Amino acid sequence: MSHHEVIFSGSGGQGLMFLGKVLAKLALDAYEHVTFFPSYGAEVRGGTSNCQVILSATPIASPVVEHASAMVLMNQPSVDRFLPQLPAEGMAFVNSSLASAEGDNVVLVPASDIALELGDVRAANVTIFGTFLSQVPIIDKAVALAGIQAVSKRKGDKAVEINTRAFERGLEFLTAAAK
Amino acid sequence: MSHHEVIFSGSGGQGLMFLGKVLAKLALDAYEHVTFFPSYGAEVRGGTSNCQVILSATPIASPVVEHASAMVLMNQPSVDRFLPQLPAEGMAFVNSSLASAEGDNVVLVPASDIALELGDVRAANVTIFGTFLSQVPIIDKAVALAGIQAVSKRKGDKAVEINTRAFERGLEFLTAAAK
Amino acid sequence: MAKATKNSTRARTFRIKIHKDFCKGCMLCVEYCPKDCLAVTTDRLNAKGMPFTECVHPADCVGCRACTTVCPDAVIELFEITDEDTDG
Amino acid sequence: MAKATKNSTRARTFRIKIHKDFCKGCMLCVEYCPKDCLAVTTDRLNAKGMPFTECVHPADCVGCRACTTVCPDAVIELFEITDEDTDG
Amino acid sequence: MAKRVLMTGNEALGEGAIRGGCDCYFGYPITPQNELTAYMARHMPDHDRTFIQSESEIAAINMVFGASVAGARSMTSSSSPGVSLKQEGMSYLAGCCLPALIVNVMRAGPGLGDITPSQADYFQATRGGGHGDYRTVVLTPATVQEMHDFAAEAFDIADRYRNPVMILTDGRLGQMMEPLTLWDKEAAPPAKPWALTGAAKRIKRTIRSYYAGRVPENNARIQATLRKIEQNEVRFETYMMDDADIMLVAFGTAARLCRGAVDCVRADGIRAGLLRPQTVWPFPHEAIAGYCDQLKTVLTVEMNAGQMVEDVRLAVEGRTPVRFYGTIGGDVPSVADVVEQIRLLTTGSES
Amino acid sequence: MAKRVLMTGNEALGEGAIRGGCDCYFGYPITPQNELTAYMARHMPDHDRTFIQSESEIAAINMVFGASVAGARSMTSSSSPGVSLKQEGMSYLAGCCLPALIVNVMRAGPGLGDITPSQADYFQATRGGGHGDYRTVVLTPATVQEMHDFAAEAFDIADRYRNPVMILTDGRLGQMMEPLTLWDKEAAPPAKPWALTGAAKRIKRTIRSYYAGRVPENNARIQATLRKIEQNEVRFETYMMDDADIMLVAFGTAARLCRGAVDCVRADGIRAGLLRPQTVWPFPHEAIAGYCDQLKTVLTVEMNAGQMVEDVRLAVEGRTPVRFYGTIGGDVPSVADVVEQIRLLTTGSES
Amino acid sequence: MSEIALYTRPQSLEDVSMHYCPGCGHGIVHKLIAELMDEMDLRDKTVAVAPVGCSVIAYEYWDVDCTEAAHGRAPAVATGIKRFRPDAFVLVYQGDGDLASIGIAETIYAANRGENFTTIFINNTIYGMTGGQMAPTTLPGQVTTTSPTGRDVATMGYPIRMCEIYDTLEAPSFIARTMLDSPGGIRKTKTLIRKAFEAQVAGQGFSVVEILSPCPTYMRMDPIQAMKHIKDKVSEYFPVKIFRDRTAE
Amino acid sequence: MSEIALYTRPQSLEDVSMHYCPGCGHGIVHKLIAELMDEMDLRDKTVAVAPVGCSVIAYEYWDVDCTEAAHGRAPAVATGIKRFRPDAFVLVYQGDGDLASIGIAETIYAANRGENFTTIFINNTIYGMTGGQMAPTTLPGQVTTTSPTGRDVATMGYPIRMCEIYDTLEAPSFIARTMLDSPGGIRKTKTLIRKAFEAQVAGQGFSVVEILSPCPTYMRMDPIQAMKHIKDKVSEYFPVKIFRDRTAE
Ligand SMILES: Cc1ncc(C[n+]2csc(CCOP(=O)(O)OP(=O)(O)O)c2C)c(N)n1
Ligand SMILES: Cc1ncc(C[n+]2csc(CCOP(=O)(O)OP(=O)(O)O)c2C)c(N)n1
Ligand code: SF4
Ligand code: SF4
Ligand code: SF4
Ligand code: SF4
Ligand code: SF4
Ligand code: SF4
Ligand SMILES: [Mg+2]
Ligand SMILES: [Mg+2]
Repeated sequence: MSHHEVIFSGSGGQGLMFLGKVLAKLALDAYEHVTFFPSYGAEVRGGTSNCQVILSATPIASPVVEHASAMVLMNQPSVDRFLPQLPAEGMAFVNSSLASAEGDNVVLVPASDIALELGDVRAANVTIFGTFLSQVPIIDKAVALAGIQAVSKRKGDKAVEINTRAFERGLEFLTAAAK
Repeated sequence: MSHHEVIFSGSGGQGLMFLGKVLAKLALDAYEHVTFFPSYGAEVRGGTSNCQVILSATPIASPVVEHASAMVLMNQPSVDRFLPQLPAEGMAFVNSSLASAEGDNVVLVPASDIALELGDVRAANVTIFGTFLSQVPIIDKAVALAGIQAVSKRKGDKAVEINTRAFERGLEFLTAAAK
Repeated sequence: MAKATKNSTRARTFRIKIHKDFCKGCMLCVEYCPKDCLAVTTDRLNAKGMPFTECVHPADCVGCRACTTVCPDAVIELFEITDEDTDG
Repeated sequence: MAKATKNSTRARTFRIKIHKDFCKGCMLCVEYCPKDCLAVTTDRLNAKGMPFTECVHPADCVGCRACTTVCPDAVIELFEITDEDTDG
Repeated sequence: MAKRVLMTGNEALGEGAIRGGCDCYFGYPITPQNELTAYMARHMPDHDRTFIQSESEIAAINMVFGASVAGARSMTSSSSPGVSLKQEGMSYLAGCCLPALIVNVMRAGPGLGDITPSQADYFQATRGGGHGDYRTVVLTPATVQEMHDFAAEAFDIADRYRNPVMILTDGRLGQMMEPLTLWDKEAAPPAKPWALTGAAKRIKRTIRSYYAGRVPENNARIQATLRKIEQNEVRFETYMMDDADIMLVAFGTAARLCRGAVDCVRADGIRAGLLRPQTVWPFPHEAIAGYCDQLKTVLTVEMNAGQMVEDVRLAVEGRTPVRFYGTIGGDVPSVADVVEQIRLLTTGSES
Repeated sequence: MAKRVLMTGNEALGEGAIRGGCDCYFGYPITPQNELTAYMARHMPDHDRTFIQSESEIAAINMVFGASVAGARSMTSSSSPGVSLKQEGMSYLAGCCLPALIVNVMRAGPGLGDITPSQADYFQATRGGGHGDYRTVVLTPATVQEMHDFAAEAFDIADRYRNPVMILTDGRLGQMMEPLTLWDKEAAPPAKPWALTGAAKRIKRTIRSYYAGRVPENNARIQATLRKIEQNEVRFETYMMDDADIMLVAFGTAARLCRGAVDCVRADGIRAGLLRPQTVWPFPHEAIAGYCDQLKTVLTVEMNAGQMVEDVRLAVEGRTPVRFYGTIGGDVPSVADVVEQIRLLTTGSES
Repeated sequence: MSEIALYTRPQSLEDVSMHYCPGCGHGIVHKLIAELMDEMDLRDKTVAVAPVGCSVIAYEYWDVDCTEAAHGRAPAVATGIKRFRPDAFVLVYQGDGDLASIGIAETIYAANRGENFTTIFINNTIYGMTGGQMAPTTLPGQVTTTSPTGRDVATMGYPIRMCEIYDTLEAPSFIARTMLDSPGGIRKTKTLIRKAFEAQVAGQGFSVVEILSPCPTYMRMDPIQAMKHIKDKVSEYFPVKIFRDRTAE
Repeated sequence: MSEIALYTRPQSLEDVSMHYCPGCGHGIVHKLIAELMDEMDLRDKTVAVAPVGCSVIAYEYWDVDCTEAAHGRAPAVATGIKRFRPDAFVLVYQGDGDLASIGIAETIYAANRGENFTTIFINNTIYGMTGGQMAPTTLPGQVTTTSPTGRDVATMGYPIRMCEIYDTLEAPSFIARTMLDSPGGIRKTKTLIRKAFEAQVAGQGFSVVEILSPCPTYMRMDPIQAMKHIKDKVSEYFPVKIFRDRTAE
């Protein structure tokens, strides 16, 4: 498939913009057209924040997702707002540590709990991103990991380490859970 | 004739605006349409100033004189500027105390000298206005005199007296000169 | 109207009322309470999805009004509990 | 360059040059000339149609420069006349 | 006939506004409308009304906004550069649905330009020089009488629709004197159940153009008002149009000249007529369109490089050739100039 | 292909301006263009160029004026209310024949409105929101790449004609990220034999729009320049127009949506195409007129109450029905909305 | 047994949650204003003017008539209101970008004319609403998005002291600077706002209270640090004092 | 026998008649500026900014590069020029309406940033160009077309003292007020303008000289009376002094 529309949503500090930007950036080589669109406006101060990433082989008309292929929803307000718009063929990845959701195409990942366990709750975003990529392989996993490591480096070695483990835990989460 | 276009021009202090306004105001009863148009702009500071009065039975297209019936020119710059535009059927009244001019339809009036003689050089405008009305009777002379007196009253009895005599001297000037 | 007598030597008792859903967990009240009566939740969130203040040591409250004064969201109300009857 | 000697006791002589067509007859130079050297015409006008300053008592001029200083139109120039030769 | 008085256009406008119930005037000096500001300085205090010379045009338009918020009939006046500075404020007035009167006594631009008469702010006036979708009712007087009358009526229009109204004129009309009959109706401002007065005995009121998430709604409300204005407030005058096969379209000063030119060429048998918009927004599109069948040509005459001619073209939609004659930078055509243009058109060789 | 980078439209625009040789940037914060101002604050000093956060939008545009007077490539950016405040300054730039770049990242108006994307400043941008007869070249990017490229090229255009240039865009394009290839030409500003540098070894120069009695001359010079720009600088792009019988006309964000909609309806056999103006002044009147014969309908799509549609009508002059679809107050249509409009038109029942 | 209310939410404050960040000074001052409206019985005759800034929707929080104003122009708007309705109590609320940058002309001129309204001036040394740009009052060295390496006074100028400027004018009746640095500072602030209100009620002309106020978000501190920063750093540059007080006269 | 020139028309003054009214202070200051351009050798590197006011066409009188600026915005224009051409000598000339009313924000901010240019501020207590309206500096009681019964400070405010406002700012290097009340006052004025120019040449930042100046036309006096009025009345309200002088430092 050469067209993907992804929504990342959560509360201000959960690092959703970070995920969206990483995805968009890493997709540059594989996709001719890429858009990243942050939410802004009244929402910025408090409440939820979201960003939307579209990857495509053809020009992208609107950077605002009209038919999501996937959603990463990190808290309850995000689930409430976006899940109803999920098309039948789409998938939603929900941070079950902070939100509940139901549905055939909903994957629950206790991302915050896993991250906390790894030593930094802020790694929840990378965790769920791993699970997301395990199911929606729109970019190469190795590339994704390298990219996350590169960006984490600014925050020090410790961050690189935690994020690496978080990503791997996320990637394996469903297989591990299935076991 | 039911259409008259008159230009009054002179230097700043010579009271030309006064004349134009008096004429326009007094013409209100006799003419359905009246315009008074002052010069303004860069000219205001120093140099000449002029105003233009049109009296007509029909709507007046432009308050700017295109075909002057008469001109009252109080100094040389005014003569230089306007006299060349005087149509053959028009008449010019020139203050010969301060300006020289030639032509069949030019009437020379030593208005400043006459006014000085009467005790106030500022009455030159009223003097030449008298001569003007003697030749171009577009409003009633008695009405004109009464109007001038009414306005002069603000400046005191002395002004009324001088202006009255100036107007009369102006009115009679050509007849007196002819004698 | 009856008043709490200022010079009463008896210990005065107060009640703190918290409009918990207006609280943003800024910690200012906690910081400025001289008696450490207040604490912000670490395990629960309010309807806004934010941690919120609770009065954890109500008995210690001396009614100083530091908390009501400092709170940017007018979350906290303060009452004095008296034995006397008030008329209206 | 030669200079007029300041402490010469000999009376110094000056020349006033007037760019008459720039003058507006404002009278400021007349007012501030301590020696009453200047006067504004009452009977003639310049090219602008305005009365203008003339130096009516040139011999009285002490070169004080009040007139050149006060004139809003830089109408007045002032020269000192010396017996000495100047080189260039 | 009531007694006629002689006044300048600027003063007649001021007196018209006073008689129309102007409660507050705020202005900043600029030629060629200074006589209007000075008139208000002299006469508003007589009526116990507010006159303020503000620190700038921007302050003036925002004082107008404030007075209007409080329920006053309020106005400001300026000329081209000063009106450019008011564009943000005008957009706020429109966005907050506030009535007000803004007078633009146009002069030559762009930039400092000159104080000579011009009509080059037509686009700014009719298309909303400020940001966003709004329009201002734009009245274009051609006589001192209309300067007076339109000023008096402007407040009624503004109040009726809760929308700003502009009088668009120029220094020639502002500074010339003409006789006029003074407005003698009693100003009757409507009740303003939206004005801010202090909320005693009622729930509070808010005046705003910002509504988180509901700005489209506010815009829809404004658009609905504008449609109503388009239906009800188009004003124009025709002259000699019954049998005309060439129609001149012009407003204000240019329209006076055109009327004179029509008289001239009619004497030679040329069947010219004039349509003179008295409002340029809303524009008399339908009236103009209605004449297309009888016409050989439309000649738009403006004191600018060609602005209203776009509205004329939008009205005509290709059914008749539309020609333009204009003067720029503060030049004013003479009647003879317009006559010449008509002659050129009617003899085939065109400008 | 050169390396692609991912940037927001606002930042890409800033980087484009820097690569285009921008010497001086002056701006005042306003959403949704703050990323541009912040980008310039971070990067102009790296290049030893001037960045000033001015005290207001008015100060900013007049600083731009000053830097341009001195020969600099100078720019400012803002959003709708702030651009309204710049109208006087823009008129002065045009009146004094000064090159400059002004960026308007439009948001919803009128008034404070909202920070949501809008195209409702089209009239202001294309008709001269300031006073007097002037026009600004108005570039309307539709991609982040164009945000970048147009900014870089804008200075050349401005310098070539000594006329201000505007980039007219919106918050969606400003805040979205897209890949782009960075401009790698060397900026080559022309000599400016009119700039003020101190008059050493030459006669003095003056920059002015006021010339007592000669403002019409200055206006004529400006008009002549504008005619040249109209001849040389019209830019547009067409998509699927070869066999189209319905033409969509849209710019910027709306044009992207239209392109998506054309793809959708083509799949159903509807022969739709798109003409996307990249300059809205000068406007591609002739190009549009050229398609009239093959068309059944023209559909203009804008994020406003109907502004560019006037230009489309002026181009079409009644030869083809012109329809309009717009959203107001900061609403943005979806591709599906546009598809629906096309369907309605092609099945007969119209919006 | 019964209860005496020592503090309850002010009547003039709407019963909604405010959108400000945790620990924001706007909330504190909104509350103080509402308390004074109640205590001084002003609610019924108040017409307030909201600025453009984080407090743009102040009208959603006070239970009084209120209008929007263009960025910086609140004093001009208030002038229009007060001249037409001299009996109204007119309250102008402005941030430092709004009042001291784009709107400096309007506030100086309203002050100079002695317009009889009260300005509450929230100096948080930052442009909050637009995301943390340099304000006229940003401290030397302070990092903002438009002074990314800290405010450099050599090219960006010094923080503007508005009270000192007002104090050069003849007409204002009450000019004071105060700070939200602690419960004590907040109490003091309320006292000064009360005086400013009283000046207006007594018809004494322009009154203004500048309030050094925390913006934890863009000061890049937690709310507690931000309050301490006000005292330690902000008030060092902006001396807290009563510049003029004609209410006693 | 020969002649020594003690005073000749300055080279930097064009050989044309100026359009000012008889006795206008603009002429005097134009002349002083031209003299200083000659004496300090500034002509070749000067870029001047003309205001909108009676002196709008100052560029026709000085033999230097000069630009127009929108009414009140000369300081912003000068900022743009000087930032791009730091080696130019930038001269800003403004009237009281231009500088202190519509343009008060731009001048305060340029001063506050310490922009390295010099402002010559002609305070003639009136709007000359537009025909004698009230200026921000119009004296209490002074009759103008917009204060027809005299400036009433209760509704129109007090005359604004700009030097006192500049003096609240950190950055300006030289701030002085002087007057054209006599040949002595004119000489003193020239000395102060020279100092302001020197401050710029030395790179010390914003310098400004406010000059109390006669407008005989709208002061409604003859030129001699107008000069005396400056001393007797105008300087009473606007104290003539050097507020700040860092040129010595
Ligand atoms: C004309 C105009 N320019 C700019 C803006 C953008 N803007 C909105 S709020 C603001 C500054 C707010 O700062 P401040 O006044 O200090 O208030 P705070 O948010 O800090 O309380 C700006 C520049 C605008 N809305 N209108
Ligand atoms: C935006 C704008 N507003 C108003 C004017 C009109 N105007 C021209 S000069 C002037 C005031 C001049 O007064 P001042 O600055 O004191 O100079 P003076 O003529 O007294 O020397 C005004 C208001 C203008 N040209 N532009
Ligand atoms: S009133 Fe004082 S003691 Fe009681 S909780 Fe509040 S701050 Fe603590
Ligand atoms: S001060 Fe108020 S908002 Fe902050 S934590 Fe305490 S109760 Fe909550
Ligand atoms: S230099 Fe002095 S003395 Fe000589 S004419 Fe001039 S003012 Fe008079
Ligand atoms: S001061 Fe100058 S302009 Fe005035 S009268 Fe003397 S020479 Fe003439
Ligand atoms: S950004 Fe600052 S001023 Fe704005 S709400 Fe948040 S803390 Fe308050
Ligand atoms: S009006 Fe006044 S300032 Fe203007 S030129 Fe005449 S005297 Fe000078
Ligand atoms: Mg702030
Ligand atoms: Mg002045």
